[in-house]
Amino acid sequence: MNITLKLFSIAKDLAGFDERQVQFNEGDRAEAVLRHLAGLNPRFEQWHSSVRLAVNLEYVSNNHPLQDGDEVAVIPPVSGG
Amino acid sequence: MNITLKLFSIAKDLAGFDERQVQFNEGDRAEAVLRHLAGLNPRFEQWHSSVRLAVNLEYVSNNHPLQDGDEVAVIPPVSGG
Amino acid sequence: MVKITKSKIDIQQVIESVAGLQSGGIDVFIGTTRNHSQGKKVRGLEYEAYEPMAVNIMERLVRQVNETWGVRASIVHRVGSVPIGESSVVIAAASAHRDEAFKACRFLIDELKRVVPIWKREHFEDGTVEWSRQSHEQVESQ
Amino acid sequence: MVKITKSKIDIQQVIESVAGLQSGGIDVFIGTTRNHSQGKKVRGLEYEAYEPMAVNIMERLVRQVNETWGVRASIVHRVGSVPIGESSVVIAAASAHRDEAFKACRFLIDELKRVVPIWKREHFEDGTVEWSRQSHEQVESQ
Repeated sequence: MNITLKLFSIAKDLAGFDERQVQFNEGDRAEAVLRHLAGLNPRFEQWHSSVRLAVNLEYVSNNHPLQDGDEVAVIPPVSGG
Repeated sequence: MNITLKLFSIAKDLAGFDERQVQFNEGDRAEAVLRHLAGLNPRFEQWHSSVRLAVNLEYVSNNHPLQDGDEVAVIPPVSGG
Repeated sequence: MVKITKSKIDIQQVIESVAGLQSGGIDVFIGTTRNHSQGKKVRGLEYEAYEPMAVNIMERLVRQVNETWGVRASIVHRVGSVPIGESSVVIAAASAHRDEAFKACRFLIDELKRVVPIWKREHFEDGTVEWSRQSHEQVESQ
Repeated sequence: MVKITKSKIDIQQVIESVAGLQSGGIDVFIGTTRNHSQGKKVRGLEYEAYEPMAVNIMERLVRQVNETWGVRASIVHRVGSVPIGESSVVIAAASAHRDEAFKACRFLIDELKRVVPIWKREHFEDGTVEWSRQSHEQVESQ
């Protein structure tokens, strides 16, 4: 499956990019994105508990099933306002 | 005692004036002002319970003792804002 | 800043009077005149104030929110004729933390409506003119 | 009105976007950038947003206060560099009754800080640059 991965804030800094096309396997859940990022930079591990995931602009749980063409965003703790 | 009487809102309309010098007796309390107004227009009676009195820019109770030169204001229910 | 004015209230100016480099949040309350009251259409409004007493009380309220919550606040109330849709009162409260700004702003408008000697007179479209009694109950219960 | 903008926020325009002849009270919250954070002096700030998602959520929040309290609301958030002392966010909530205006405005800023994907990056005077973690605990507790 082809997924568009979007990273923001600290996640973008840790990965070194803000947007990338990534291939995932049929049946992969959203949490596969977190494993993918941990593979890129081990420091992502300490962020797992505070990062939220969004698929196609909506927050999802970590076991949300991914679909081909999804845009998955990694949302570190927000600090707007 | 010479008292400056100031009237506002509905009290001004009922009395027909907004400011007047009035003579009161030594020892008179603030409530004497309400009796004075009821003498001018009996319709003041129905306002006694909702009107507050202020002496020299401060709210006072009805039994506040008046002094020569006081400015006494009759404050109908306020409606600012 | 505490002010009673016959002119249109400059909201930006009231906000700037409390803003500062230390402020994190500013809560602003704007009271606007409505085109209806008691089920009747309102054509125009005017406010009358016992100015020196109103200013004294508003200054005391502003000091009170500063002492209680560390909030810097301003109150500007318009008097005389106020066209429908324009502001009759603007209150601004600035604080490092938004909770205090909201609390102070709410306290100031509630207290203003309860004790500050200002009165509203409504001119209805049917030709009648009435002093508003909106705060009657609150005053009686004091 | 919901908007994310790179320009200075026009507070008056946000207020006017919710005002109407039916409104009695408007509560406005203004978030301003501060010259200190975590005990350190801040030289500058910038905000980054996941714009389409941030706009979606803010529009949903605005609909929610309309359905819950009958309040007409607007949210404008600035992104990019925001000079110290200028507004990063302006929220306006108009209602016939001030209680609802205050409740809605407070709800909107609290929810914005909890769930809207916008991030603040602080440039400190000592040369360090950090993504703010001010909302860390709230997010974890969801």
